Amino acid sequence: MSSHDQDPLQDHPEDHARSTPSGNGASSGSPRRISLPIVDEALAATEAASGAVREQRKYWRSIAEKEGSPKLAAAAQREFPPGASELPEVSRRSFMKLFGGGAAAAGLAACHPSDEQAIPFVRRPEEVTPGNALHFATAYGVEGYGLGLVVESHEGRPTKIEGNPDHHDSLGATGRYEQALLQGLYDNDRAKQLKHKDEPLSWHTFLSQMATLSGRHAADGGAKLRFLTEPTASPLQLELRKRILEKFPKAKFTSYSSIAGDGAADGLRLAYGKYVEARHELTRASVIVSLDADFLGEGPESVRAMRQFAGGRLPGAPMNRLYVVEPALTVTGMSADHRLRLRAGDVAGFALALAAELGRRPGFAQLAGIASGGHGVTAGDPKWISAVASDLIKHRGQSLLIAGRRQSAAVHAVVAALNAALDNVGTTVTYATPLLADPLSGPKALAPLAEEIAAGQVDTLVITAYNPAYTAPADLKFDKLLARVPNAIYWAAYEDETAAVSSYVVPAAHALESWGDARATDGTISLVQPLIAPLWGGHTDIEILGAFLGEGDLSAYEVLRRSWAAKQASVPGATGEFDQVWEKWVGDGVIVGTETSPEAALTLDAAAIQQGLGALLAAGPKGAGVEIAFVPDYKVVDGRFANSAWLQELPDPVHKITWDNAALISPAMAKSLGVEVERDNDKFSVLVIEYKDRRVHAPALIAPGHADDSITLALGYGRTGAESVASGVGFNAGVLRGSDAPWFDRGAQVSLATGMHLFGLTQNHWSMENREPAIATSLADFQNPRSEARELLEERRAALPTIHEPHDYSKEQYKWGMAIDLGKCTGCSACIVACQSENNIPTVGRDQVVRGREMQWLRVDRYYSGELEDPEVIVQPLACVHCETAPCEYVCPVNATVHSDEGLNEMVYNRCVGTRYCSNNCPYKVRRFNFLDFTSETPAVRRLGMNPEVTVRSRGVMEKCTYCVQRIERKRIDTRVAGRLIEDGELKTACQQSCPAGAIEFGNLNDLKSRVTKAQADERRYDLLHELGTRPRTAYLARVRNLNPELAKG
Amino acid sequence: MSHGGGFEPRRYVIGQFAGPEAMLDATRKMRERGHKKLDTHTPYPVHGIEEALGLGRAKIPTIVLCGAITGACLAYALIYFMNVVDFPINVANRPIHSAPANIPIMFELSVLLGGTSSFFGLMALMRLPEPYHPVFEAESFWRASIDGFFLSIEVPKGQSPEAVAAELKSLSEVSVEIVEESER
Amino acid sequence: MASTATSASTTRDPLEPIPLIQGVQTDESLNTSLLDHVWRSPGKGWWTLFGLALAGLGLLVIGVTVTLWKGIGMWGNNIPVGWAFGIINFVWWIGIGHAGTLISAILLLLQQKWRTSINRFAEAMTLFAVICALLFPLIHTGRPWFAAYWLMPYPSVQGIWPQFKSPLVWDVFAVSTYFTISLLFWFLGLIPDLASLRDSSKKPLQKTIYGMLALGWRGSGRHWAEYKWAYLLLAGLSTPLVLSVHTIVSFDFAVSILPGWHTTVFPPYFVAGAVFSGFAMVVTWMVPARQFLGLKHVVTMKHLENMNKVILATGLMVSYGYAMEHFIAWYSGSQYEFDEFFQVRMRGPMAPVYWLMMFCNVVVPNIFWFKKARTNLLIMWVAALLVNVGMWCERFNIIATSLHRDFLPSKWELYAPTWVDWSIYIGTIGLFSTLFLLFLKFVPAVAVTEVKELRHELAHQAHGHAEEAHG
Amino acid sequence: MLWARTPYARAMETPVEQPLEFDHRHHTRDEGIDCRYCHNTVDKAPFASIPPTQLCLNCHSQVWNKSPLLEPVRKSFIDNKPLVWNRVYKVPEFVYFNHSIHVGKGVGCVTCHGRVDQMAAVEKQTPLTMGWCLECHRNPEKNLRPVSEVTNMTWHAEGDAEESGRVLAEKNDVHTRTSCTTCHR
Repeated sequence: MSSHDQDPLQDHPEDHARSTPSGNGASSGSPRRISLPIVDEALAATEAASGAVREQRKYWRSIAEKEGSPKLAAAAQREFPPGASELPEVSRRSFMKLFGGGAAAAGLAACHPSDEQAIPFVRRPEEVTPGNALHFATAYGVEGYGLGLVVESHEGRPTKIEGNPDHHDSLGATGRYEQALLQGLYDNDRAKQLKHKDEPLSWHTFLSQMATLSGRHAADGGAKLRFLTEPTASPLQLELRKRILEKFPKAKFTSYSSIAGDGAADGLRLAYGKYVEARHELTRASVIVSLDADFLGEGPESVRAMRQFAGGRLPGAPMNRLYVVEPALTVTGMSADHRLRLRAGDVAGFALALAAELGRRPGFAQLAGIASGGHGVTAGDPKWISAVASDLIKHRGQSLLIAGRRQSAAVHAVVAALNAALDNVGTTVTYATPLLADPLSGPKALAPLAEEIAAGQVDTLVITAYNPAYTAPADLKFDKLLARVPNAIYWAAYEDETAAVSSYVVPAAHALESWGDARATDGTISLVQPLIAPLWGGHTDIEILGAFLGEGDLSAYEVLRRSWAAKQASVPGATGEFDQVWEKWVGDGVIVGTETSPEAALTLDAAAIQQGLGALLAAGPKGAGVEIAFVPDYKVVDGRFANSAWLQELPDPVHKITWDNAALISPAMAKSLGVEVERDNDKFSVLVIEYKDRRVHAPALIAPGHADDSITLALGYGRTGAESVASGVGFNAGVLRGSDAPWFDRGAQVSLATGMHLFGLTQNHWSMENREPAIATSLADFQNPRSEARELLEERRAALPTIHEPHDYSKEQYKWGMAIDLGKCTGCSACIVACQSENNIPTVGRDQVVRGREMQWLRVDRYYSGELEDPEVIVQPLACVHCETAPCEYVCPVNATVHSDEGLNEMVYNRCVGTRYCSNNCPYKVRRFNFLDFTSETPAVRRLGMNPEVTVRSRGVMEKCTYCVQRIERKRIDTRVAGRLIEDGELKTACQQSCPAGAIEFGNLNDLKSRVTKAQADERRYDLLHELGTRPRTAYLARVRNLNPELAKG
Repeated sequence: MSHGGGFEPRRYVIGQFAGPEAMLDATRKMRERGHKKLDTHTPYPVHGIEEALGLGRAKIPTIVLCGAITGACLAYALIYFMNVVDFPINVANRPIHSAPANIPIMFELSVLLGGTSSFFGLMALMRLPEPYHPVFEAESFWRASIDGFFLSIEVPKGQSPEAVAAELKSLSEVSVEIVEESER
Repeated sequence: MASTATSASTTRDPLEPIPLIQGVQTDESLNTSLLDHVWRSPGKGWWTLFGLALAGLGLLVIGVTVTLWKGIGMWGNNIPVGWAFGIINFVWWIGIGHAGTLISAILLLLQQKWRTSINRFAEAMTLFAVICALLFPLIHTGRPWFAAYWLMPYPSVQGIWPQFKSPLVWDVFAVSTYFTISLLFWFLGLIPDLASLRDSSKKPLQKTIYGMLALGWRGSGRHWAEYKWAYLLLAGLSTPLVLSVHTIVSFDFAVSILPGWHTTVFPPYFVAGAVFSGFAMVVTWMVPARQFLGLKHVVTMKHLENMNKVILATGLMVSYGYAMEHFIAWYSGSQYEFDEFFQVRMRGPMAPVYWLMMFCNVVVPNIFWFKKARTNLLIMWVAALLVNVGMWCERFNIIATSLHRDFLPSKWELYAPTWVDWSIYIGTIGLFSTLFLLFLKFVPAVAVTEVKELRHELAHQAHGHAEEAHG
Repeated sequence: MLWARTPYARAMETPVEQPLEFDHRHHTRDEGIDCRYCHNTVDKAPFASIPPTQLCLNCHSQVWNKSPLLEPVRKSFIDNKPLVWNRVYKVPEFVYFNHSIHVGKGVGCVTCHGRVDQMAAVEKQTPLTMGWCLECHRNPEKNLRPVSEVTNMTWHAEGDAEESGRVLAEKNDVHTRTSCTTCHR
């Protein structure tokens, strides 16, 4: 009988990586056994499964069974190259050093060094309770700053990433990239072997070679020693830098990230006479003007910015108003109340025009002067500009202008002037001494180094920056140059383009394997602690820099601890025994009181700006022709996340592209180019883009709301490194990128290439077909009870007639429900990745997405309305809405989807036979089907990161959002054992927990005081497809646009 | 093949007629003369055969009716037990016991049991399959399924087949054969 | 002696302008002529057809193997289009099957004499069509190895049962019942013929085989008495069964809430459609068959014409069904319904299928208003073929087209079948043909017994009339 | 259907070989050690957990520390290679059973695991089929006991078991559910 079909894994409930498909189909056939001692060993080292190790071994054997075919066996061997077998030893040794590495407080379970988990079963660590997860605080950041994280760990295996509520930039939420860290950790393609010119090397040999090297360089003070690092604010990194420069006075450090912009630093320097960095306080801003700034979609401040912005979108309280000026729709642009599409190059014109406009108003004479420095450069619709100007004046002191990272120093300077003139400085924007090691770290910063290399002035180049050979502007030919450096030491996460041309390749320890520290954007320091021993013996950049101080044999842990032991005094309130202080720091994830205060006495030098502008503008991009503008990709950034299938398959927040990048062009431009659209609006002509002597083939994608005569190209694709997921996806827009104009320039030639390109779009349809699934209304309409909008909302929450009495859930302890606020949601899509990670949702690959078989349980629908050239946009997150009278249920022949006593729409994978009838009858189309076997070939190591609380679905089984029922059940059991009820807020779904905007509320509808109950009682509440009488448990809150009466259409 | 075991072979007198009418006529007469175990063998049903053989009302219809009724009741009971009594589950907040949803299966099961009972009931009544039957011994009997019209009379113990044969001959134009069951 | 042109008045039924049986026939002559093709070793034509059929069958095997091995992903289905070829073909085959039952059962109940010469043929067609249909519900599921028995109400150790509100469970009962009853009905009718095969076979092997199948039938009067009733009752049961089966199949759609599915007109309109396509299928096969099997004297032009009349009638019903659908879509005031019919189907990416359907099912049948068309072999054959195509398109429209654009525009997707879809579809046609050709080879394609009986009746009547004429 | 109901098909009532001769009878009956001394996470985690070697040696470093029977244990401890036990109770991989809630609400060990104190080698005593789980989840009363008695192998309700069960259900706030997601997630 079915319920007892044997499954390779079914016989150990204590096996935590439930990594074979559920249900019994998966186990058919007699699996061949091949012994993979290395697999056992290495993974035993990484895994701290509870219970008898036999289960663990059986588990790995069953992996071997899974990979029984020679092909897979070989793959498994590749996963664990020579040297891997000694891993456990390595771990144990470092464990002895790490012992006592800090314990958590602040409601987080006690922390313990990851290495102890290499030897789990003979002595079980105190705090490990089989099957109960632990949480550890750490931090991670893409652009030099650190975002505070809390990582859930099952028996020593990180399984889920959340934000740290105590962290200034996180506030408990995360972005897309942080959620995807797990995939980076358990990635088989990671660099695993330390090499010199492809010769395997042991860490010790490496250290000795580094010793000799640094000895040689010490002779001439490091004249030919160079360091190329990521932009960083890490105190430890800065300290090491300082000490290295003391040892090698002539050595140089260069910070470089291809996505960093230098405009801000230079612009503010022009404005204030020195390098400062801007910090934004959106809570205080009632009028926000973004000049090509995607402050909600990207950047170290974005997570916090979203929370703060969303806070000002409630019609009850005074609402903020967002104006966005940008070429291509961004997450910020989608949330705008008014949007003006302008070529990136014309944004400067807009800034000056705005300054001029304000200059004409009483009290802003100074701005007039500055504007005059622009020598008549102007752009943008005057009516629009004057409306914005009036609005800004009206909200003097509570307005905020933000310039984008792509924009030139000129724009940033003018914006600084505007903010100053509008008295925003000190309230909505403050300026502080830069936290980053180097104020300039963008593509331009790389040029001098390139020259030095070309001139043969570099013998040793230590590269801890991400993949410069790929990301560097094409005209520098950096990959060629690197090959010329005698000792290029590359700290490689993957064997990527740079690794291919570097003489030394040092496998990097993953962020979750490393000790270190980081700063939030307000300067607050977080300690970074490892969650697990380096899976393949990677090393931290700390250790590499240490090698040049003769401290290479010291572990990062030791270096860090020493430096903080020394600095303890400098931290306010950190008194007492260092060990306790340390443990608190590590446990909390933040060191309270380490934030830096903004510069008080700064005076804007208007004259300087006025003089400076001319030169800057002259230097900036000009001329005619088509504009090409580059953006960091929403998914792979500059390529560093390109090997994460989660992110590759994540639909682009705006254009819903998966596994691709595109040349985004406006509908008008498409017409003039003769771009053809085939199939169901997802197959487009390919363009040839020529710029200077460089050319690239790029498939076009028609992007409503894009500026004309401008092409937006996302970076990070067209990878050629040894990364199985990343390679061959999309095209490399970087080949067009020049160091003189790294972000945008005009004068590109565009023509049609032969052939079409089929995109894996998850949403091909732009219009709502007059069905208004996502409701947006203007504040005016919303405040008028008799308006159509209000009537629509009323209608969509009114009680519907029914022939039989609805089931009564009021007697139950819990009645789960959700509310999603479209006013807050920006469409950033962090929730999708969070859901994927929490629920072991497989990725299916490009072809399957093209066929319409993507598996994400949660999707974010994006609709355009109004005219195509300049549409209004609204986004709507949609997962199973748990209808009380669910159409999917009564058509299921086998009771595989039914209702729980608390009104959840349950999906029982192991009962499902896969008729797909439920999906057909689901009006929301939120059910997902395992059309093929998407799970059984998941690499062994990847399975370590799977959520043991969630069954992995087998082929032929339907699945869908469960409201994270595994979290509900665990919390229920814990509270019931403790003999209490689940309190509001202590139970969060994965999407809700990750949401930066706090747009999702989940909880008990029987509790009248719960946040979700209140939300569902809101005036903006409505039910999706209400007229069908499905009684969804998930309610939506309509978006209210705070339109400027002067600009309101019609 | 010993003739032991007290094997009493059944004996038959078999007459072949030119056409159905003659056969019917003879059948009737023979029955009036008190012959009990009569049977006819024709390639297709001949009108008036029941009357000639003096058969009562057919039993099949009753059997089928019972089958059909059982089917309907069984279906309802089955569904009621499974979805209401044994494991009631809240499916989309629909009533646990909803009669309309049961109708299709009730109907199908009644047809199924009705139909099968008519077929297997028939087999039972005809005592088929029965690969061997003494009448097959007759030389020309193979025509019975093609274009022959036969009357077979099982001769009771004590009576001589010859006499019966003679009697049959005296009634109409017919070629008569006497066969005896062979032991198997 | 198969068919002689001169139709003798002896067998002429005054009520029937065209004779149902042509030529002077005796029971024996009928027997020999109708069984002839069983004894004759098959000709080139048969072998070539059989070869093609087997090739088709091969495709089926490949398609099904791939599906079971890799999963439904090998088909074109996706979300939203959860059902496509699988269910389309299922409904299509079931529909075809229905005509057979109707011809033999209903016409029997209505005492239609012309039934006898085609009912065996039609029943066989039903049987094989249902076999093809049965294949799909099973292989279209994600985990057939469970679907095979979890839909059955058996006491499992999980203590969980099927969900009887689901039309799919109704389907299971309906289709399996339908198959069983059709099989019994067909076999019961076959028994006397098997006996005559047994008795007229030359080779001992044939004799034993047919002998076993005949179950020892000896044409006993006592047997005939009950037999006639049983046969009649089975017919009586089959008739409502046919209606119920396609009604229930239509419930799969009508019970849902999907625009284009959620329609009360479905049951009658599906049944009409079934008969429509079924009769078309009979004609498509009968026209060549009577040619090659030399059945012209029993399957006369009159039979074909009658069938064409039925096609015309049911075609009109189907057209009415379409009209209703569209009217209600507009009249209901439901935007989803309206868009479904007037946007998606008429102008959407799958519009061609819609218009092809309209042509084949609404326009084409009307040609049968003309006697010329009804009695012209070529015209009727082409028309019947087109109707089959049209009815397949209808199912495609209802299933795939409705699904691919439903309530939320955000999850609208295209649907495109894969090679596996096609090979399975063509494969079932191969399976059908294979079975059919075997049937034509080994079993009398015409109910010999019943034809003999008919001949006897007609002769009787004619005799009677002749006497009147004299008197 | 019948086959699935035979003890054999359910791997019941067959003692399971173990790597060393561990005798529950001796430890529980003779020494009177409580189940929770070794299976010490049973009341706070999903898993009762099989004890770490260290725990064996808590005692056996003193008593029987020379016994050849215990060689595997010492070996395991010394070269850090865990003991490899053979599992007796298996639930399918898609079933989430949680010991803590059952123990916490007064379901005794013996109810599912039988008289382990009488087993030389442990054997499976209950079918662990869904039907079997449901029986108790539908009416748990007869399987309830005071939480203090959960590890008691010989406890019996004095008086009417049903009645005392009802009282206990009340007292322990027992709230069994048959919703699918109670066990399947």
